[in-house]
Amino acid sequence: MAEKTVLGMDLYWLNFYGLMILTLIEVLAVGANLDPVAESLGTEEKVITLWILTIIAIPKFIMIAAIFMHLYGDEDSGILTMTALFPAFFILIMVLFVGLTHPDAASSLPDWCRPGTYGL
Amino acid sequence: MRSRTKGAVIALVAVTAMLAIPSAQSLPGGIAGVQQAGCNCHGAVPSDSVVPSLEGLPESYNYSETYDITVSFEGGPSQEGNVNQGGFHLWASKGSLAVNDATAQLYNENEVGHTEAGNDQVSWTLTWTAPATDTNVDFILHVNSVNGNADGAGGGTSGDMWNKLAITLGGPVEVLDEADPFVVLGVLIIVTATLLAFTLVFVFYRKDPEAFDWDNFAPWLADWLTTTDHKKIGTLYFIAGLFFLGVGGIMAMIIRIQLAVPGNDFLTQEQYNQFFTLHGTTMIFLAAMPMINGFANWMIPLQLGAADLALPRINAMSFWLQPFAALLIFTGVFSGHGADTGWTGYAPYSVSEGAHYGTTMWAAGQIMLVASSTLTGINFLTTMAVMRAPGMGWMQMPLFSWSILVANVMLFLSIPAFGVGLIQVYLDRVIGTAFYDIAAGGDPLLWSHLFWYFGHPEVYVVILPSFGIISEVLATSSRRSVFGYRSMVYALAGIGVVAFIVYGHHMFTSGMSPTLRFVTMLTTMLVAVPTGIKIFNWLMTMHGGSLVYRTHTLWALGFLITFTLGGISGMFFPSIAMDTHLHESYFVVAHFHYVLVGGTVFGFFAGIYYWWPKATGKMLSEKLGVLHFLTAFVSYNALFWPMHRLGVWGMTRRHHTYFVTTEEALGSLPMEAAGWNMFITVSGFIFFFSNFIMVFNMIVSSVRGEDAPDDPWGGWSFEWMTSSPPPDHTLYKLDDGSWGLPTLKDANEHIANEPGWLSSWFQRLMVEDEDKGDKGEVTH
Amino acid sequence: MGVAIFLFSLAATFEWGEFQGWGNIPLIFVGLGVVSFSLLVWWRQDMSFGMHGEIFEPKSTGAPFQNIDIRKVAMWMFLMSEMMVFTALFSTYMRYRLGIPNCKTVFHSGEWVEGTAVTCFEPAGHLIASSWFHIAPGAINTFALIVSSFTIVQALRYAKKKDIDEDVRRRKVTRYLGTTWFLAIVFLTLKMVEWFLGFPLPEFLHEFNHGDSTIKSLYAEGYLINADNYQHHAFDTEYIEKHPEDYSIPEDSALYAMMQDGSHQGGKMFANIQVSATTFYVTTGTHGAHVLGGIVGLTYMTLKAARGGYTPDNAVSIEYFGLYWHFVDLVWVLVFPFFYLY
Amino acid sequence: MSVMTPIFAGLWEHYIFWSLVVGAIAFGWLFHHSFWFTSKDGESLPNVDEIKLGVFPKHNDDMRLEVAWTVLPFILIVWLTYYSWGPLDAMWTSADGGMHGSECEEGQFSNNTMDSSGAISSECYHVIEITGQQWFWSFDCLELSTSICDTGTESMEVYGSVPVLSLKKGETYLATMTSIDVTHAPWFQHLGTKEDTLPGQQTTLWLPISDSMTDESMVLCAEYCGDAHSVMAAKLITHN
Repeated sequence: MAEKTVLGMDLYWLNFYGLMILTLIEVLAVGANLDPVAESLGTEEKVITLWILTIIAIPKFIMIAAIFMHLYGDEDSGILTMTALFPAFFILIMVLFVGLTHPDAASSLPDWCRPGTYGL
Repeated sequence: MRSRTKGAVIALVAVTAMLAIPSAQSLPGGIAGVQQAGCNCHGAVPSDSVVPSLEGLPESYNYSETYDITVSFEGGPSQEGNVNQGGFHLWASKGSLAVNDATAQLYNENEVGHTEAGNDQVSWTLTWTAPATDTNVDFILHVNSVNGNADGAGGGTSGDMWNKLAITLGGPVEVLDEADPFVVLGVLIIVTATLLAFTLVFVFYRKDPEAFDWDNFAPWLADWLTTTDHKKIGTLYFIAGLFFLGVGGIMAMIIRIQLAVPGNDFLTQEQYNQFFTLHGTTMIFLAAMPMINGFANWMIPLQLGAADLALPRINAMSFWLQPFAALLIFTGVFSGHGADTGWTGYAPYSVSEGAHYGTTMWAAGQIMLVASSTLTGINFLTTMAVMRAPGMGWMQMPLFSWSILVANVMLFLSIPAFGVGLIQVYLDRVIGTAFYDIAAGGDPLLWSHLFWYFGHPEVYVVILPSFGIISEVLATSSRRSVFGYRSMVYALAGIGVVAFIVYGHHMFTSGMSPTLRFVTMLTTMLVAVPTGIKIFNWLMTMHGGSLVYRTHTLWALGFLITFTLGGISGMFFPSIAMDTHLHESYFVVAHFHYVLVGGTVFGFFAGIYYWWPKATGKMLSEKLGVLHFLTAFVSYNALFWPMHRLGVWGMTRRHHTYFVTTEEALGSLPMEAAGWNMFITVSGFIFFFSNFIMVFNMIVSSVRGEDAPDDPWGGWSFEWMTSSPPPDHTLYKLDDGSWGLPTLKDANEHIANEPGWLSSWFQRLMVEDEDKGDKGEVTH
Repeated sequence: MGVAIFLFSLAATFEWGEFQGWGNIPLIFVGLGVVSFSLLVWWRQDMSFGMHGEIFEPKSTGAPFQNIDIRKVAMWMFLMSEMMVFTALFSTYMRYRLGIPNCKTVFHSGEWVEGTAVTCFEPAGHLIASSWFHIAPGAINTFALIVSSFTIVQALRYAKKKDIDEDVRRRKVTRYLGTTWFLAIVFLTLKMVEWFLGFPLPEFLHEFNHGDSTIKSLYAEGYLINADNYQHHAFDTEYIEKHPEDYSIPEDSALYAMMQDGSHQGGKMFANIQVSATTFYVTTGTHGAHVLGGIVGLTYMTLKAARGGYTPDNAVSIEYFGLYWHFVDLVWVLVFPFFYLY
Repeated sequence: MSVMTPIFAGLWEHYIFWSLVVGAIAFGWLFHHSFWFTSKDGESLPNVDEIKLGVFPKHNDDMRLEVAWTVLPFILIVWLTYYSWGPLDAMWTSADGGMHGSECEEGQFSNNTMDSSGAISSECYHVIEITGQQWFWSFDCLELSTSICDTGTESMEVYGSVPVLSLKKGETYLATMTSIDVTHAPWFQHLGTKEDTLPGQQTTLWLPISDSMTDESMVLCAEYCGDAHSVMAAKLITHN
């Protein structure tokens, strides 16, 4: 499994460079002044950075999990991905029930996602 | 051998040291410092050349009589002419002191000391009025004789001497000191511990009477302490579990004494809080969970046909984390500062100064339990996932293994939430982080969320193994295979999943956001369905079978009755309207004791009677077993059923006392509640002592019981194939008489050795098909 | 074997046992000493397994995990429960971040008066993402972890390579494991620098850092667990007037209007940010603890590799450690953006 | 049964009825089977499913039956949820425009009425404040006239000096509650309602006092709050 090569370069080197570049983008996104972009989209800079960070974090997550942790393409990776994903359901419950239910969480989240109060 | 005994000695020293540190640390300066604030500032050591005396006190006082008493002393460096000769400080535990001249001053009703003016004399006069009730009064007098070098040499106190005098005065009627409940608890625990040690030595003696001396006791003991064999660890878990079941039982009895009569003062409020906290924690974490691990450690490798658990050394470690965790949880109890936050330990109180110091230890101890449970969870899941006997697909595992599997999945996915919550409370209390600091915006609901996210799966983890045991016991004793094996497995999995989305019903009235309450109301309604399926399946198993009445069958039927009652009484809570009325009342206490004691403990008793012959090779006596069942079952129902009524009347949980409405005074409960409470206390004691019949039965059977055959009850699963007790390295008698790991044959002709439904689904989903070729289709 | 386990379990509990409150620090070190002693005892036997080639790697027999090493399944089970630990920490962070109003919004809303502390949520990102140099330690840490993930994979690859001779493999594996170990140490030191020490700036970069010569650490900035009257020059109206290029009060904010019509006399806003500091330190601290755990494992493996312990058929233990190490890196991939940058 | 407001009494009866039904089925079935299918000691034990050691026993299941006792309890549960929806709505009406209207102006009375099922509706409601503190309650009638809401203390020989809240029958009150140190929860025993008071947050509780309300009832603390948690009581007096 360690001898696979993709696009001529060795898979691990490629993955390594990919991750480095993505992290660099993240740092740049935060450092750079994004006000002009924010005006164009009508929200302030913080929300933009949040979206950029999440968009970049997801591929990094997948790249590490799939390639470095052999969750893809090996003969035993099928079932191991299942085990890795098994707690996803429980994590989702924890995040929904505990993370987002602060009584006076006046947040911009759409109402369907954040449980409201009965005008109590 | 030398190094091993040295290791054991060091370990003993370490353990005793650990024992000493907490109690020394959490006994804040001793009780003496508070009442006897005598000014022993003159010189460190009381010297007997100063003789204090207290005249004017009668042999025994009569009610609210006033007495003139004179305090005086002789000896020591004081002489007539000095600027000041001496001082005194008198403390009286009851009654009220009074001063009749300027030479003495009154700090408060029971403390008097000398004044500036009265500093240059050797005797002072005061009056004391006796209390109006029968009690023992303690007087503690401090006197110091001063050499008068007030000029400041050594702060004016060098060379002075002081002494102390203590007198106890009884009232007209002799009053016994009421027993301090902690002393009662301590004595009882030490008695049970010595009993345990005695049985340990006795068992060693019985093993081989000639070799009964120290140098083969040490290796035998060391072998037990350092074993990694799943059977020995199972037995260790059992001993720990039963011991703490006894300790938790003792606490329950003391609580019941306190609640027997309205307005009782056997336990003060603070002590009661500690008792119900530790009763809850001990019973769930130190009695039920180890017993589950005991059953699982013993039976899973045997039932799966595996030699031992996947990670034996981690198995040993996760056991040894528990007794030391128990040590930590109990720190501070005997010095009156144990944890008093309830087993749930709600946030703002558990991190406030009001909570006792013991709460930190309670949290630290439970973090260790979290670690131990996670390790056990990993161990069992890996064993079941990878080490099953050939031919045993997922759908061919005995139901007990399935129940342990689902229980452990739930346990080790939910317990980190509890661990994180505990670490937060621990850090808040120790280094002042502000997780639950209200002023800094900390949110108390975060703790209840984290706790109950773990709490509810935890109570299912405690009940599921009993489901497994009952499925095994009922099937074997009615000579039938379990009805609806597949629906039982799906019901187990159903409970496993639903348990996580249902925990909100513990917080219906706790200010949680209403939408969440509504969602958990619907899901809690759902949780009754899988449990209902299981009960109906058990009943159907008995259909057409031929029930053989052994003790374990009696216990299984007892389980069915009490658990169904508990389940039905549990149905009252999902609807928020009902729960607002019943929350935190004794109705809740009745429900969970029905499900916990009636369900889990009855299931464990059934399991003990069922697997005892396999584990020890000796049969238990049926007569004693039936006697134990009858007394326990009757007293159990008499104990917990009236609690439903008390709950509806409005008796609140965690109140150290209650008051009934009499003609003249309005109380919170109707008149009959007092009668019912006394009835509950009496039946509680009967239930407590009925369990000793089982202990006696165990001892008798291991000494004189007749040998047990390999398969006394005619069960089918693998554990009945080995000899009882199974050989050290678990080996199975194969049908050709040789020993080795068994392969499971399957009576259901159509799914013989092809992947079960679940695994074929996995294969189709995950791995490309090019090399899989034929895949047997599953026909029903 | 028995003694090792007994010591190990006693040590683990002793170390836990010593975990009591009010910092009796010396006892904790005694506990840790005993733990490391027992780990050594345990490893010494483990070494013996590897040395004379006896393979102790039972394969799994039951479906669906056909022939996957038992301990790999165990490792994945362990990672599942670790995921839950970090989910719990993230949920706490999310709950408080959404629940408590953000300090900047409170400042701009003008509902504060100088002198009385306002409870608000001050994300660490506000401090760290404010200037390039503050981000530097965090960014280097991320690079360090990614590189260490990469080197551990390389180490595994060479350990498994059949066709190279014994000595080349030993050197290569030791070198790669050594670099991973070194990078982990770098990670922890940089974290300490970021938390407590701060670092001096070389001469030519001064003017980028509006003049002052050192980058203050979070400690110096006052971002502490018990900071209940925390000031930041972004919440100080005089400072903003004097340095318009750094901070500005947005025109459409209520504070701006109140400053204009004089109904708010400005000044310094005191903020009680204990909760935000606690969630930040505890989450990153737990992650740091996991890295520390990794370092303990790494030291053993590097020593074993140095003595040529890894042959192709017992290289799987590197793979298991690799799984754990990638998991720790994975968590950092989530922690870094949401705690440091946002 | 203890004194319960009609809403809960109705719901309670309904739940008791259904639990008796389910109980009868389950126990009837259990006792019948445990006596009917016992093995007569003498005869050899019939092995209906040919259980052999070490062989996974034959499946003994019947899909129709299993589906039956999954669907039937589900229907019962849906019915119970639906049935308890009514009282829940009565308890959780929203503060503006719900069954209790909106806040009463000066001198306006809510004179609530109770319908057949026990749900109380009123024209308007009065707002009062309850604050929980470590081990005593404090009620605050804000600026309501003393005829509608009055507070005081009374020494009960059992609980010592106890705060008293006297409310008017036929009036509906919305209690806005908070706590100063730890969580408490007033449990109005004869109203059968309780709600936690959380430090740092405000929770609300409806107190619809019907005309048939008992004159004197106790208020206990229903959320563990430390040492004197059991003595932290108050008295509710309703006068007309």
